[in-house]
Amino acid sequence: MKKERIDKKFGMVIDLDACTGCGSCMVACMAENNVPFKKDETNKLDSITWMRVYKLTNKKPFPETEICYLPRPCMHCEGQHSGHSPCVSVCPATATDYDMDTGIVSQIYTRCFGCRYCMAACPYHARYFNWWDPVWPDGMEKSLSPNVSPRMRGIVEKCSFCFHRYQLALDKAYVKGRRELKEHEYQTSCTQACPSGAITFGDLNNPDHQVHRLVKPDNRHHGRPTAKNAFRLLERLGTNPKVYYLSSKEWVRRAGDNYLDNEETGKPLNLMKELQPEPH
Amino acid sequence: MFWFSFEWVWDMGHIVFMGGLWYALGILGIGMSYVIIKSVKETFYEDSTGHGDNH
Amino acid sequence: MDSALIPKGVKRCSLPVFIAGLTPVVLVLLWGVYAMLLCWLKGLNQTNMNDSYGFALWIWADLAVIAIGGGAFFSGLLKYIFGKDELKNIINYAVLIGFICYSSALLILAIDVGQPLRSWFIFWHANVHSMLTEVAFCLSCYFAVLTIEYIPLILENRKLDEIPLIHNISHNMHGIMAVFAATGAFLSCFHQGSLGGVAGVLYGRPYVFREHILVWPWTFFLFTWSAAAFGPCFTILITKITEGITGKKLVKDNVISLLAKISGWMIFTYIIAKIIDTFYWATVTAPELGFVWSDFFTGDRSSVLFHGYWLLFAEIVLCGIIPGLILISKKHRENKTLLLTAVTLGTIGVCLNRWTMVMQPMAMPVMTFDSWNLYIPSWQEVATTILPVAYGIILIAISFRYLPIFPQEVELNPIKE
Amino acid sequence: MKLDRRSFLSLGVGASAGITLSPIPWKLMDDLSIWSQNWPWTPVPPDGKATYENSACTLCPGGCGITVRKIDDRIVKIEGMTGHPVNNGRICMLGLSGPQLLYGPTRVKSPMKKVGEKFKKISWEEAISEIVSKLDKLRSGGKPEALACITGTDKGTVPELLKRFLTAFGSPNYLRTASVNDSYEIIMEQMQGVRTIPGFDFENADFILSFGSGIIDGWGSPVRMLTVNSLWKEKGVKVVQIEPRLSNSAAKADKWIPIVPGTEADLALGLACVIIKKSLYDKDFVNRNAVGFENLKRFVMNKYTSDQVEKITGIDKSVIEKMAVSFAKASSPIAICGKGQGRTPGSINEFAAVHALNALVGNIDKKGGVFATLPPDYIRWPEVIMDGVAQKGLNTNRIDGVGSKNNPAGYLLNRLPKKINSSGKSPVEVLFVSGANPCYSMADTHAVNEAFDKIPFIVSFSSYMDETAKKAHLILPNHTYLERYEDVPVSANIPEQIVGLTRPVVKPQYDTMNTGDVIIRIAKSMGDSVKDSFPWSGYESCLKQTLGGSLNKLARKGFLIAGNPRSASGKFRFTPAVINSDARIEPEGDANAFPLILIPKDSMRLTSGFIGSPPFLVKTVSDTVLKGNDVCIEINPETAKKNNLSDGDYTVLSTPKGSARVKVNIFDGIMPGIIAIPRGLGHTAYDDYLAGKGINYNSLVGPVEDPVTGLDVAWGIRAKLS
Repeated sequence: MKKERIDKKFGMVIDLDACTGCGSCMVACMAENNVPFKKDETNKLDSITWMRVYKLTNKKPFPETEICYLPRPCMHCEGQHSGHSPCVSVCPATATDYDMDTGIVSQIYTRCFGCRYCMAACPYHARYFNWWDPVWPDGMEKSLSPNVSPRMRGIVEKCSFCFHRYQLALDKAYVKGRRELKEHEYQTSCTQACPSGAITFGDLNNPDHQVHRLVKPDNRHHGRPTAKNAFRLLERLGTNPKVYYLSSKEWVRRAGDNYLDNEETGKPLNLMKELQPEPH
Repeated sequence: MFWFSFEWVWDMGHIVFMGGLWYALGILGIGMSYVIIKSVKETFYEDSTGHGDNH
Repeated sequence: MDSALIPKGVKRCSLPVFIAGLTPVVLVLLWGVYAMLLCWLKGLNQTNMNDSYGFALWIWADLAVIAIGGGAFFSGLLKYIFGKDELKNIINYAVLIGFICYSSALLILAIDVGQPLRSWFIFWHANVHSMLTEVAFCLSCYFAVLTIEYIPLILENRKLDEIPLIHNISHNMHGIMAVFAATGAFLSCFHQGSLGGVAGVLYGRPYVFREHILVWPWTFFLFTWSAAAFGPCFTILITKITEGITGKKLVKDNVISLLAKISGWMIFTYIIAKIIDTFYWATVTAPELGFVWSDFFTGDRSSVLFHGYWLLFAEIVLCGIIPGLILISKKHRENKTLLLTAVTLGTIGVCLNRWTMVMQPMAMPVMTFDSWNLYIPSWQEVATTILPVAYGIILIAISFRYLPIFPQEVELNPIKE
Repeated sequence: MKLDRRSFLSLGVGASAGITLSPIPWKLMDDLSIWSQNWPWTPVPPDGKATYENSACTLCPGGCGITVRKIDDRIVKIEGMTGHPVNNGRICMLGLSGPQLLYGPTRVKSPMKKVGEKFKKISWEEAISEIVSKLDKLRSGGKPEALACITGTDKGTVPELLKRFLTAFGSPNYLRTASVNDSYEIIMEQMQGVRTIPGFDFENADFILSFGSGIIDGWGSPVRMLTVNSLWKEKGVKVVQIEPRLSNSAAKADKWIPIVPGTEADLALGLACVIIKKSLYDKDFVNRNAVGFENLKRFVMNKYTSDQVEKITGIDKSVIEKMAVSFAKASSPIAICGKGQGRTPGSINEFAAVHALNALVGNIDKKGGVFATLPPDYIRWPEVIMDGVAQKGLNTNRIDGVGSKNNPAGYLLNRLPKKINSSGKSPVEVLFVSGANPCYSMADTHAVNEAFDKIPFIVSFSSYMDETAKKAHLILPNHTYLERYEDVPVSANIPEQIVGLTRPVVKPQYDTMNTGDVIIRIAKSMGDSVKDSFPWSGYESCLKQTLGGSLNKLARKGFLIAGNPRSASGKFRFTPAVINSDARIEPEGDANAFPLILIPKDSMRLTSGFIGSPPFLVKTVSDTVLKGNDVCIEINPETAKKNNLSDGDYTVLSTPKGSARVKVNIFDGIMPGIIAIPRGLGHTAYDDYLAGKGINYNSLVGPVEDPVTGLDVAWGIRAKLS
């Protein structure tokens, strides 16, 4: 019933064993995408961080305590059928869209009128509202990139997988007479900056790409990872995200989703049901 | 909303949904137009005592 | 002073008393308007909403006023479609209340969106898969219907009615009102439902996500049902309050009783459906998503206070089953105190339901490493939420003074010379 | 009357209908939304030609190469330089925030002179003649030693120019801010006979034993360490982190071993004891390349058996033995120390004990081991010309006491505040401060500021209005690293000798001047022999002559691996005088009055040195570190319970040096009895994005001198919560 898509499906794999929580990805993202900043950013509930690094702990007492950092960009969910992302499906004004060619969830700033329904829909808190006018200190607007337009007050913004970089890379390739990009030609700003090399980015549908090799997504089952230690956040909600995580620690993988006490990590009952072979 | 905006697709969703909207707007528009035209006609072009007053 | 404008055969207080009485309400209104302007000019940083609480007090207020405004469509449906003719004696007031509720909802929405100047994009660039689009379409169309239903009332003002054209217009509008009312009932069913759908389709939010029937989640039907059930409660409540303030009987008991009876049965059946829904959600939907029921109600210290089990009890038992049982019993609904208790509880109940459907999913973490959030609205949010109340009081007061809202008033309150 | 009303109404209805049906409202609606999409107060960055230029980052000693993305003449992004030996395309958040420093509000935009309490803009000519007249007075008064200079680094042409200026002028009082490298230099000299910073070949090591070094929290060259950390994960290299707190480095290590702080040296000696007892040491190395092994053996066997060390460090005996065995059995194990980012020097015992471990396993001067890497040696200038005044001045005692009592330390800036505060009149009359912010970064901020207040004339060369610049009487702002040429010798524990070059990627944004140029201009304006030591026309010509042929290569590639990368050292000495367990460094304060211990915590998300955290960095700081303007302290639930505190409570943290209101963050990953506070907050200078946020750790801690080196080696202080 489901037809194999041959389109590109850009995705990200983040190795949580390698991630050190240094935060380079956050700033790389802010610098690349003209993300504004305020004088007080300690209220993390109104602090725009397209890429946010969460700190997870195993909740055990000293000295068994463990920490794991988890960078959270936009998951660019595909949903259960193409483009039925939690956010895209609810946006009343088509201001956020699922690009069938790349799998990237876009945000059209000039069309968004700030109803915030998409934010209510997103369980990852990947969407941010511009509660304030973006203000740069005098002179600092010189550091703004022309490739991403600064957002006005009153609208929602989020990670775009640096879509402008994809366009720039495509332009360059076209000039050289190529229609296809090489893996390294389109990389997000966070991937490029990560000092630990914890982030890998590429086309999940391309078996030659590192991201595909790392998680071996099963496209017949909404891209579920089949590689060992690979998992996605809130897999069982059916959001079908394109950001995958790797961790050798069981508690970290378990923290990636909600489980009933009797369920085994990585094997929630409802998804196991779905994986049963179809009768016909 | 209109077939010329780019997100428009001729699928069931759009036809049913937009059909519903235009249908409702149509009823309201036609209904009100009918009332106004009728009233203007009755007031200015007919004998205003011609209709039965119910209050 | 304004006696020429006052309907024939009724007695109203003097204009200075009327103005004096309204002054405090006007002051509250101005406070709300000031807050509204702040939100428009300075942006939504005036609120205490945040990226977790993107939907908050205003969206609740929207859902709540539309639910309690449901009396208009439901009594319209009963009168025009099901032929409950007695209801003509209360339908004007139901329409007025509906009009106030819906215009308030639109106003709140206009404050709530980040870019009100672009809000028409919801029509222009409509995404037909979004429940909010459905809400916007039905809401604005139904508001147009309510306006059409309210206009003849205005036109029936003694002075306006003297103008032949206006007289004819109002007369002709009455003539085809059934068509409008039917359209309105159809629209209202859908948007009440789609408001429920707004929450129910959020498959990333296990607290509100519900299984679907066709394209609609359960909440779609529950919302329509509950609006029809509790809307009349609010209509009765406001009527009783109006009677209390004016010191006059305005609607005959049989009319109220009929509406109360219908409301009672609607509540009773609704609450059964709601209990089944809650049970299914708790035992099937939530576990499939990895949650046990208690996850939804037991957060940290402060969240339990705001989002604990007590909400569920209050909504279903205290403000659902109890008013339902009172209203379906003839004996009890004809007891004035019990009737008032029931309609008050019912009104609170539906507001509580909307509260949990808006606030709880925002407060509750979905990612395991996220935490519960607590939100306290800013004064600007509170003021702009009270603004419609003040506006409603003013509009009711003016309408009551100058328009023949209650057809039975003259009969029930003969003026002794 | 009736007619009037009718026509009036008709007119009204007609007009409304007309307007509604006309295009006006629709056009207006459209225009308003277009306006809302183009609000004039939301900036629109102008487009232009995109270019990339390679340069070097100087924001920390890490020595990364950067590629700067420009649109016309604006810097819009800084990325890591692909192919650079230190960071190969990768970059940390501070490096990424460079444009915020360049264009930010903290820049000093022209030379400034303090008039009363305020700064007044002056011209470069006025500024230089002002300094020259002050300096002339010192020389003519016969006390050139009253000029002192503080720099952030003593490597590279600009610090060398300053040093040269002081020498020609006649002052021995050239000082440098301290860091972990001071301790390492001394240890390398005493144990390996080479005064240099060790280069660790982490890339090829297979076991890492870190005594509290923030491997991934900014220690050494931060980006290299982060890269190496991933390499270790890939290769299965074991990392053991020993510290009282679950830092990121501890969290990412294979094993975290909490230790009673201050007992690291004891643990290292205990490990040595196990290794020697079990005969796991490298006999070949010990016999052929080392001396003093027997002394060490006797010393540790006597006092540092596992049982004894367990009692001191609080680490289980079996853990100690297992750790020692794993370390010794690895083929290229490296032990490192220097707590956190290595902002402060450490106890010389600890460094000696830890470094002895490297030698015990024979991992010296070989692949995957420790190299005595000499700093690149390319600065060969003609002899300084000194007149009589200079000769006399140079013969005076150094203000920090270095050189007098056989003191191994290079610089003891930590002694300056006390020296000044204890004298009636400040012995320093003119102070140059370049690339350093001592008023913020030195322990006991209060005493430091008091001392600086006593100095009659302070000249700051800072590009930014930092705490020290604010105290200065004259600010001669340097170009930022994105606006100037400067050589960047890298000395961050990297085995290779690497030199980078910053270049003017953009033209100077303000009326600033390269500090090298300023020094040369001052020298040339001095009326006497001083100017003869500066034969260059300006800084760029000085740099050209210094680098000679390598300049072209440097300019082309952005970096240079200079000459023979690894210099062999002499015989390893196991028993330098510095191993002496009685000299354990205790934290200041009375244990009864202050039952807890306060330690700093370093993070990649805050800077604590010369450069203040730019807005992007502060933005990423967690709300469990900073909330509003309140700093959060980390304590164990047990500590919280004892002090009757819950998470999020406010309390007062007091130490013998000061007290502050803090917010409580309960964290399981910290030893009971320990309080951790972030370093890098509590600035009083810089912009609104940084100033006034949190508490400066240095204001709560006082210096504790190492009895051998005299360096400030305080790793914490006693504290209490109330």
